[in-house]
Amino acid sequence: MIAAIAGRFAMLVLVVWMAASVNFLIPRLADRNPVAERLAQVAAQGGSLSGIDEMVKSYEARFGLDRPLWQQYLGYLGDLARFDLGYSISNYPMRVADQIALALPWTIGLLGTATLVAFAVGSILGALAGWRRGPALARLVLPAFMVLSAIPFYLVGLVFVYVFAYRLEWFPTGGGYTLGSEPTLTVGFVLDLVGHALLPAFSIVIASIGFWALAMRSMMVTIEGEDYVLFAEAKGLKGWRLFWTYGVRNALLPQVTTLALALGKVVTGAVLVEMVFGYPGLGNLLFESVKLNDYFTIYGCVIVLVLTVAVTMLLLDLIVPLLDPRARRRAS
Amino acid sequence: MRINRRDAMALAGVAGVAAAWPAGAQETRTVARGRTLIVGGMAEAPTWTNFQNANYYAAGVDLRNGLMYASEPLFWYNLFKDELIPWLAEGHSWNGDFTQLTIRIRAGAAWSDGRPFTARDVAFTYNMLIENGNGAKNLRKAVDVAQRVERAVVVDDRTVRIELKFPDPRHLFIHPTSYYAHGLYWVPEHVWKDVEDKAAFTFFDIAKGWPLTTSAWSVARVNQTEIVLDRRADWWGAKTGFHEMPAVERIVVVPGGARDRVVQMLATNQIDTAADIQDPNLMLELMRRNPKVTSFTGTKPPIGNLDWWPTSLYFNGADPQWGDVRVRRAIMHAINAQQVTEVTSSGMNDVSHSPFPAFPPLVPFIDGVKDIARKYGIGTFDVAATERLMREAGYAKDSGGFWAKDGKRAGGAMHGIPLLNQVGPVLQQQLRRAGFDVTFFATPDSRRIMMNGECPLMVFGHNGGSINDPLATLEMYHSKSLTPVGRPTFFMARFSNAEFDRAVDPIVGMAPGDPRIMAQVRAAMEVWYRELPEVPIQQWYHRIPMNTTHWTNWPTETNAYMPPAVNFESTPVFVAYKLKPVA
Amino acid sequence: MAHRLEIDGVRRVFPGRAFGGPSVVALHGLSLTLDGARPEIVAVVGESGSGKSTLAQIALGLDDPSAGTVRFDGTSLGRMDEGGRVRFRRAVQAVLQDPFSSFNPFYRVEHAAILALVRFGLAPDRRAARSILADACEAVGLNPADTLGRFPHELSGGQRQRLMVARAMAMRPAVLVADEPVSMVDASLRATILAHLAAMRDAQGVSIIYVTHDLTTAYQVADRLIVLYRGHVVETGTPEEVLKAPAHPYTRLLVDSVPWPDLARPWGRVPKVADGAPVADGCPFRGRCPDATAVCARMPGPAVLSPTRTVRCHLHRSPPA
Amino acid sequence: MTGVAVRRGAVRIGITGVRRYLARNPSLAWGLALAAGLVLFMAGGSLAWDTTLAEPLSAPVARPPSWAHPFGTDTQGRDLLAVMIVGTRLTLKIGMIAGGIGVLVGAAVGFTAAYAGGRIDAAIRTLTDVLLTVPALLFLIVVASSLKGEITSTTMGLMIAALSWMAPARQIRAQALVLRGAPYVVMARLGGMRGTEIVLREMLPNLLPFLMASFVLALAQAILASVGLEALGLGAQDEPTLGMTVYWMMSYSAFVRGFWWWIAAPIVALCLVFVALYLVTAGLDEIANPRLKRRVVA
Repeated sequence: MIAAIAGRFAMLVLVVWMAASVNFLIPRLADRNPVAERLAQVAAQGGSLSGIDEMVKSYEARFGLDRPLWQQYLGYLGDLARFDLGYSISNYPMRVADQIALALPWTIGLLGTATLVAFAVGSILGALAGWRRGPALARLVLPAFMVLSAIPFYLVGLVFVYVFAYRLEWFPTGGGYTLGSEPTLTVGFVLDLVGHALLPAFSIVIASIGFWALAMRSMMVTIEGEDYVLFAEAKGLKGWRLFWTYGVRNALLPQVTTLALALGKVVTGAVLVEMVFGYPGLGNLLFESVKLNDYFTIYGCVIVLVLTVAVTMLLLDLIVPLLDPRARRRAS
Repeated sequence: MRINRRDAMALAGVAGVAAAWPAGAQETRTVARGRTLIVGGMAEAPTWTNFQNANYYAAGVDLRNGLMYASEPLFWYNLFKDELIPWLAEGHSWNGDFTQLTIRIRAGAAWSDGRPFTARDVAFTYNMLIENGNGAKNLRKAVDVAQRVERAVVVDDRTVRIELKFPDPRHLFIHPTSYYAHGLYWVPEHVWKDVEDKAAFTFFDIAKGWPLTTSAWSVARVNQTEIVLDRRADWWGAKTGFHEMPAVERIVVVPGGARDRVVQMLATNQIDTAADIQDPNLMLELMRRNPKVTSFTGTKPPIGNLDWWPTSLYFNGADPQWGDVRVRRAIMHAINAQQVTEVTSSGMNDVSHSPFPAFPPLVPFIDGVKDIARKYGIGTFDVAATERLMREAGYAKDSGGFWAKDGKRAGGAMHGIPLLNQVGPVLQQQLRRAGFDVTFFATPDSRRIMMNGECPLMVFGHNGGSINDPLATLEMYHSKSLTPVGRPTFFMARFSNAEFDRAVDPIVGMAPGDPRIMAQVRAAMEVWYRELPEVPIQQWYHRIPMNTTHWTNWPTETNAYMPPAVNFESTPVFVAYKLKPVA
Repeated sequence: MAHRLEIDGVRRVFPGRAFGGPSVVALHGLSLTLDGARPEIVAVVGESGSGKSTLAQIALGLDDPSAGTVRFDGTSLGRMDEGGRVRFRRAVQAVLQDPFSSFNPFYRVEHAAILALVRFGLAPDRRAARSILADACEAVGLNPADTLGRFPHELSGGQRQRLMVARAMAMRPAVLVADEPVSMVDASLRATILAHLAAMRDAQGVSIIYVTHDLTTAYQVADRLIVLYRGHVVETGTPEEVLKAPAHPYTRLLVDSVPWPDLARPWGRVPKVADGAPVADGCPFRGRCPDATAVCARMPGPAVLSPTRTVRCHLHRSPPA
Repeated sequence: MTGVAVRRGAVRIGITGVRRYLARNPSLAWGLALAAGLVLFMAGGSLAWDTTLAEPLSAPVARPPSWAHPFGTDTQGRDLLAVMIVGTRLTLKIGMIAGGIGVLVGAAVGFTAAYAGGRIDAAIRTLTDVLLTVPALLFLIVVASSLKGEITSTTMGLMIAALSWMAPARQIRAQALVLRGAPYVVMARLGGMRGTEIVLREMLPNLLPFLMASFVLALAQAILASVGLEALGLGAQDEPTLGMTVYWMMSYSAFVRGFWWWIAAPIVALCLVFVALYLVTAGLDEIANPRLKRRVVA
C-alpha cells in the first residue's frame, strides 16, 4: 500500500515536471521580450522611449533572462522545487505568489460555488429523471437543461447581463462588490458580494446543470437494472429509501470523480466568464500576463493549474477505492 | 497584505467555507458619499495590477491606478489658457543662454510626515536619475534626464538650480512641469537616500505612511479593486493659506474595466468620473440615461476635449514598397477621412491634415502650413488620383483587383492598438476598395510589432508629440529618432530626410513663442508633406464623463481650468482640489 | 506431418500498474505437451482466475510467457522466423467462448474464415475457400445456404458456435484451443458441438486443449485432465481417475459442487472459507482447504500416483519407485 | 444484445430504415434537421443575399432590422444578415479544420497507443496528459506572435487543431483497447492478420459511429474554443466569424446602446450551431455506446 502511494506520488512528480517543462518552453517560443514590452507600455504613459534598450538589458540581467536558456530552465526547476514562483516581470517587484493569492479567492468563490451548485442541482435532477418512479416533471425539464448545456456559459452570461443587468437593472453589470463599500465581514457586505456573484453564478449553473443531470441519469438507469436494487425492491423497501440509499448513493460516486476533476479545472477555464462579468480572478491574471508575455506569472498560473489537476487526480486515485468497494476490488 | 486577506476571507465566506475573521482588522472611518470622489480609472482588466508600488521610476509601475493622487508637481500647465500654474514651486528663472534653470520652492510646503519639502528633494530626484541614467540605467526617465541635465544644485533650502547639458529653453516643460504624461515626480530625500536598490523599491508601506505625499490626500488602504486615499487635516497648503482645504475628503479609485461597465456605473451614480469613453454616441446614451452626467462640452459636439494623439496611418519607412512617394500619395488619396470620422464618431472627430494636435498654441502652426498641405493635396479623397499614381509607379491590378508589381501586391498587414479598433476596419475597407491588399490587426502583440517596425502599415496616434510647441512632434521625424527595425520606437514612420533635419535643428535653440519658429516649421512641413511619412486622418477627443450628482465645478469648455482626462497622471489631482460638493 | 506443441515451464506474471501495485502470477511454471502423433483432448479445468484462459492465450501465441518456452515443432515461438510463424499460426487454431462476439458485426459471417483460408494457402481463391467452408458447415450440421452470406446477428448462438467449429475444421489445424466453447451455448447443442470436436480429433488427428470450468463435459470428451488452481497444476490424470477419486482437496471441492444427475450423490460440501485470501507462499489452496495443517505453509511437491496421475498435496506422497 | 441490433441500423442503410431509425432516435433527427437548416441558411443565403455586405462600410451604421437589412446593421456598416451567412460558414470551417485534424491525429495516436501497448502506450498517454495542461490561450498567443499577429480563420483552425487531438486520442485509445481484446479481433489474428490490417479492417469499421461522434464532439469543442478566443479579441479580425461578431458587439458597447439585434444575431446563431451539434453527438452516442438504451433526450 505504501509502495503504491509512493509510486503514485512519483508519477505525480513526473507529470508535474513534464508539464512544467512544456509550459516553460512554450512562452519562450514566441519572438517577444516581456521586459521590453512592459517598459514600452509604461513609457507610452511617460511619452519617452529614450534609453529603453539600456533599461531592457539591465532588467534582463535582473531577471536572469540574459543567461542561456538551459541555465534559466534549471534555475526555474530549482525555484519550483522550493515553491518559489519569483517576481512578475511586468509588475516588478510584485511577487507571482502574491498575484495568485489575490486572484484565487475570486475564482474559487465564483466558479467553485457555481460548480458545486450545478453539481448538486444537476445530480438530483438527473437522479429523479433516471428513476422510474421519479416525478414526471424531472423528465420534462431535463431535455431543456441538456440543450442549455450545449451552449457555452459565457453566451448565456451575455444574454443574462443584457436582460437582467442592462434592461431590467435587477443586478449589477459586473465586478465583485459595490464600489466604495467597505470590505468587512458584515451581513450587508456578504450579501453585496453574493448579489454580485449571483448573475455570473446563475449563468454558469444554468448552462452546466444538464451536463451533471445527463451523467447522473444514465448512472441511475444502469443501477435501476442491477440485481441488488431489484432485490431490495422485492424485499419491499419503500420508494424514497430505495431512491436515496440504493440509487443515488451508488450513482453518485462516478459523479464525484468527475466533480473533483471539474473543480480542478475551475482554476483556469474562467477567462471569458471573468471578462464578461468583470471578475478579477485567475483567468484574468493569466490573460493579462499572456498578453504581456510575462513568463514568470504565466508559469505561476500554469503551475497552479497543473498542480490542482494532478493533485486532484492523485487524491481521487487514493480515496475512491476507500469509498467504492467495486473500485477496491478492481485494484486488488 | 492584511486587507487583501480580508477580501479573500470575505469571498471564502461566500463560497461557504467557514473562516475566522482575522483579529485586529483595521477599521477605517466612514466618509459620506457626498464627500467621496469615486473615480473609474484606466484599466483594461477589472483589477489593479501592482497597486502596491508607488515608485514612479520603477519599471512595472502604473500610477494611473490612483496613487497619482498622492503626488504634486512643481508646476501645472493648463494648455487651454497656455497658463503655467506654480504649485510646489513659486517661480522660475533662466540664465541668458537657457543652460541654467533656477526654481524657487514654495515656503511651507511639506511632506505628509511633517518634514519640509525643499530644494534638496528636487535636487536629489534629479541627481538620482542622472546617476542612474549614466550607470545602472534601470529607472524610468533616467537616461532621458541624464542626456539633458548635467546636475542639479541646491542653492539654498528653497532654491534649486538645474544645469543643462545644452541650451534648452523648453526644459521647464520637459521635467519640472506636469501635464499629460510629461514631468518628473519628486521623491523625499530623507527616505530615498538610504535605499540601496531603487529599482526594486516600492515606496509603499501604509504603516510607515508611504508613499509620502505633499498632496492633501494620502493612501489609506488599497486592494486590487480599489485604492482609497483620505484627506489629511495637516495638509501644508491649507496650513499656509496657499489653497483652501479641498472639499474631497476621500478619493476611491476603482479599475474601470470594460467601457460598458464604466458607463453603467456612471449611469447609476456609482462613480463620479472615469477614463475616456471615446465613443460620442455612447456618451450621448450615457447622458440620456443619467442627465447629471456631462462632458467637457456638455451634449454639444465634440462632447469632449481634444487630445494630443491625432490618428494617422503610418508608413513603415523601412519597408521598400513605400520607397516610392507616389505609392504613399496613392494611399493617401484612397483614404476618405471624412467617412472615417462619420463612421467612428458620427463626424464629431475633426478631420486632421497635419501631425499636430489642434491645441490653441499649435493652431497657428497648423494654419500656417495649410497652403503647403493644399499644394500637396493632403487629405483629398480622390480614387482617380490613386489610379493614376499607382500606374505611374509601375503597378497594375491583378486578377483579385489589387495593385501589384512584380507579382507582389501593395499593402500588407496594418496593425493598430485595440484603442483604434473602430478606425482600423474602416481604413482597411477603404484601402481595399481602392485596390490595396490591406488587413487590419489589433492583437495583444500589435504594439510590439508596430514599435519594432515589423509590419508595413500602422494606425496610431502621436506619442511624445507636441502640446504647446511644434518641436516635439517634428523631432519624431528627425533622423536622430530613426531606429532600425527590430528595436522598439514610438516614432514608427522610421523616416529620415536631411533637408527636414536642417529645418528642424534650429528650433531646438529657439524659445517657445519665438517668431522665427514659424519659418522653420514651414520649411520642415514642406518636406513632410512632400515626402508624406504618414497620412493624417483625424483629431482625437477625450470623452471624459463627469457626474454632477455629488460634485460640481468639473472642468468644462467654459470653465477650462484643466483638461479633465483622468488617464494623465497629475491633472486629476488638480481637478480634485477644485471640485465643489453638491450637498 | 505430425506437429508437436510443447508448453514448457511457462510462467506468466501480470505486472501491477507502473510504479507499484501488486503483480499477479497467473501461471506458475506449467508444462503440457501435445504430440500430433497421438492426438488427444486435454481438458484444463478450474474456477475463474485459475489461469486457464491465460494458458489458452499462451498456447495460441497471443500472449508471451514471462518465463519458460512454448515450442512448436521444436522451435521456440520467440525465435521463430517469419515462415515458422505463419506455419504455427495456421496449425494452432481456436474456438472461443463467446459465439456472439467472435464475429465482426461489420461483415458477413464467412468474412474472417475465407480471408484466413486464402491467406494460409488452403484455398486458391475466395470461391474455393467458400466451398471448403460450405463443406465444413455441412459436416457440423449447418446448411451453408442458410448460414453463409448472413450477418452475425441473423444467426442464433448455436449456429454461430457451430460455424466457429466449421471454421476450425476448414483450417485443418494440428492443435485446436477450445476456450469454453460450449459455456454460452444452449444445453441442447453442447453435446453436438463436443461431438464435432471429438470427431476432429479422431478424423483429422487434431490435438485439442479444451478449457472449461465444467467437469461434466470434460469428463465426457477429455482424454486427459489438468486441474488448475491459482496458476498451479494441482492434479492431473485421466478423467476417470480424477473425477471418480479426486486426490486433491480442491478437485474434491470441484467434484462435490457439481450437481450430478445421480440423486444418491450428496451435493456439495460447504467450503471452510468462501473466498480465501491469496497466500504468499506454500500451498495456494490452504486458505480454503478443510484439511489444511501447518505443513501446508510449504509448497508440496508433485506426487506421482500412477503413470498418468500426479497431485500436488501434502496428503499424498509418491509411492516409492 | 441490443448493441448489435442498434449497430445494424447504422450500417445497413436504407431510406425506410433511416426513417424508422430516426423516429427511434429523436435527438439525432432534431440535430440533423437543425444542421440541415443551418446548411440551408448558409448555402441559400450565399445565393439569395449579397454576402459582400458583410464587409464594413457596406450599409448605413447601427440600424435595427428592416426590409433592406433584415437582421439590422452594426456600427461599422456591416449587414448582419450577410455577416451571419458568412460568419456561420467561417465558424464551422474553423471547427471542421480543427475537429477533422483533431480526430484524424487523435485516431492515429489513439490506435497506435492501444495497439502498441507497453512503453509506447505509457509514453503517449503521459504526453497527451501533459499537453492537456497547456492553456489554449497561451498557445494561441504564442503562435499568433510568431505569425506576426496575422491570424486568419484557417490558421485559427490549424492552431486549435494542434490542441484538439489529445481528447479524441484518449477516447479512441480507450475504445480501441476494448476492441483489441474482442474475440473477433483474436479470430482475425488467428486468421493471419497483422497490426495495421487489423486496425484498419477489423477495428476501424466498428469504430466508425464512435469516430463520427468523436468528430462532432471535437467540432463543437473547437468552435467553443475558437469563439472564446475570438471573443477575447484574439481571432481573425478581418473575417466576420460569429466569435468576432461577439467581440465587436462587446467592444462597441452594443449592450449599453441597446442594439439588441446586434447582440441577438451571433448569440442565436451560435446557440443553434451548438444545439445542433449537441443533438447530433447525443444521437450518435446512442449508436456508438449501445449501453445507453434509452433515448438520450427523453
